Amino acid sequence: MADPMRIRANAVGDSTEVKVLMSHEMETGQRKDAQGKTIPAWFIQEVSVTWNGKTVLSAQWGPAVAKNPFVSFKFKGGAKGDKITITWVDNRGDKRTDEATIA
Amino acid sequence: MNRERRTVLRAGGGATLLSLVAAAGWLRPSDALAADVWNKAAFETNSMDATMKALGGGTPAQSRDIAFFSTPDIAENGAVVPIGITSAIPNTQSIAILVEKNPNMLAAVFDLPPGTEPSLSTRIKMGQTSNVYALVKADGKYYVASKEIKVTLGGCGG
Amino acid sequence: MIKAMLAWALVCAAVPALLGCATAPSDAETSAKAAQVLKASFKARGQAGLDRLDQDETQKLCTEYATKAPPKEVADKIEKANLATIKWPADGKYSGDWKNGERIAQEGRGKQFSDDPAGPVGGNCYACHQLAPQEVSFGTIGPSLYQFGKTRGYTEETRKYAYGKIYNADAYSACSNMPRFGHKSILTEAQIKDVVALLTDPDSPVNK
Amino acid sequence: MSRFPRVAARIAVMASTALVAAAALAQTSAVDEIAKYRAALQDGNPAELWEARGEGLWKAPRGPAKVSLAKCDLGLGPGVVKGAYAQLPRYFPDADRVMDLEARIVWCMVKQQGYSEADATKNPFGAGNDRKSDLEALVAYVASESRGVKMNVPSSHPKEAEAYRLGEKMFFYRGGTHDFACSTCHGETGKRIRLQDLPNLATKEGAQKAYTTWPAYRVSQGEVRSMEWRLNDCFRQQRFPDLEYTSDAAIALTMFLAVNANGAAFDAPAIKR
Repeated sequence: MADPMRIRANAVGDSTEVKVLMSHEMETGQRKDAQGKTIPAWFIQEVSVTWNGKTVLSAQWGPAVAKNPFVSFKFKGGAKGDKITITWVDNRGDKRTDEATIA
Repeated sequence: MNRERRTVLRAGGGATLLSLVAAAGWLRPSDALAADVWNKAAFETNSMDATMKALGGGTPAQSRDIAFFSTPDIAENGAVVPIGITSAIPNTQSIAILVEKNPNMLAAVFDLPPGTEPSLSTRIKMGQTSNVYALVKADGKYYVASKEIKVTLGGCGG
Repeated sequence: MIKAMLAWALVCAAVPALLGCATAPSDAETSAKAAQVLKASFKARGQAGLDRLDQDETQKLCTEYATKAPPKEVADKIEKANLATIKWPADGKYSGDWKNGERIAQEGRGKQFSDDPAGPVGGNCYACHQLAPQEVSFGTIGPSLYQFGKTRGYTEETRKYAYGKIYNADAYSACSNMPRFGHKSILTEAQIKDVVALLTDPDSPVNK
Repeated sequence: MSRFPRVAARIAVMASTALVAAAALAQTSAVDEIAKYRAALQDGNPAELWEARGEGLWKAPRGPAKVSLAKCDLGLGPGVVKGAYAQLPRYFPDADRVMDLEARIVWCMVKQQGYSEADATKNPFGAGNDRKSDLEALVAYVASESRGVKMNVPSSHPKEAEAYRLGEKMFFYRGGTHDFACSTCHGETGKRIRLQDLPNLATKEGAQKAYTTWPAYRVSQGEVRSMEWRLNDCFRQQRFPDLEYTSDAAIALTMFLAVNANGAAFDAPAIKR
């Protein structure tokens, strides 16, 4: 199973800044292993960020997003103690959801 | 529900992965939800025209209201290239990143619901020196800005 | 570990007791032990055998004088010995194809334990030198070689010097940082000629 | 014409307009842009993922003895992780040996968790998802607990002093097919390989800058790399054979660098090319 995400959510004025790191290979499907066999593509396809159940960001990714992906963005609202929930799903159907509290 | 799911990108947000998972609480990851929503066609193109077609838009207009930030002119390693994009276009609904010379142009699409700032940063891979496009959808129309990023060799080279 | 400690004991036993091995070891003793510990700390892998840790005379002297310039007589000795190793091209031609030379100058692989022994071997010149001005990613351990031929003249003498220098840099400058590409069989004669062309051909981007 | 290399073709086209001044200008801006690239990476360091996993591994009961590393003494007392990395390598009387962090973790895994030496060291350097290295994660965690702490590596014990002296000698040892020593690249100030700045590790300033930023997440590899890896890979590029994990030479060289770095605030795991 994939390692947990590292999520930082900080209240800045009337907004919340979210920074997330995800543990994922993001394999392109274009590389070959030592034996010359193509390493199959394996990458996160969808990401969703919610704040108190409301979606604040959703994304679709291809394999050109860098390994161990990083995203930083801001949304209006959010108070210290509110919950941020982030979910990703990859092309194998593996999924991971993690939560953080706005600081 | 199904129709809404498939048009998530074209609609520029609205239905989302998590709300769908929540609505259909019985769904499990093995149900391959992602494959159903993910815009496969858009991620398999290798020209701007084809990508725009797959995204459901026309030729984007060049815009000076889209800016790159924290994005270097030269990347020391193509495996990780930081990209920051800000849109000053009113009602920005989504921001996409495209790399002209990657095997497939589209790297990522971010849908921004109202209330989310039209500004974000992430990291992409680049196979070689190339133009990178920031494609913005606002009020249903597409706009674009581009920047060349050189990919160099650092270190001992072996 | 055990091997290293044994070596230490031998080194100590070999010097007079009044020098006091029990207290501070001499510089030479420390050097000898460092070499022993080093050899006990590696394992052979791929094409890199443990013999790569065995120093030849030049490596030994240049290690000894690593932090201070070697005295003139030592430097002369090193240069003379290395000059004698240079095998000049039998056909008398020092220069080849600059385009191929550019590829060799860019190629960083070769001779590492991770490299395919049948794979490409390069000179990796750009790691340390500026050459063609179009390549902005170049190192500065060695001097800039931009306009090498243009400033030195497109003469036979310039080409011969470049060939010899690439073949065995220690023949011209004792304890140079530059590998002895010919002497150590890193590059072939043909490859060295191609790099000479990159430096000395009037058509090479290095001389534009 | 069919053999005309691509690189050469590109250069031939571009060559006509090149001038010395233009080349110099391009170089300055390239260096500035690389600095921008590095700065942009600082914002989110995936090493955090390793630190978190390492903390979990440190605290979890593991090995045949099913105990955690909570009693592992890294030099500041059993279980003290905070600040420990800033005082390593050091002499450990129980092992009668100077140890770096990796050697000490392995020692604890063997003596306390009951692993065999071979099991404890079988995967020192990770390679992707299928071969994650527990040791690199543990190192990332322990090192992160010294962030901001001043480097204060001891050299008062005779074996510590000896390790430093041997490490210094090894630093200047020339060998291999290319006559390289560590000092070939890291013995002069202000030099570069390609666009990569080379710290002069024989000086206090250079050693401080370099040592306090390892371990690091290497974007070229997508992995967190430890000082043991750094040394192993330097020797690979020196065309030497394979430096053995936690060997006496690895520890002596680490001692040389760490003591030279004393006085600087530790700031790793970092993120690097």
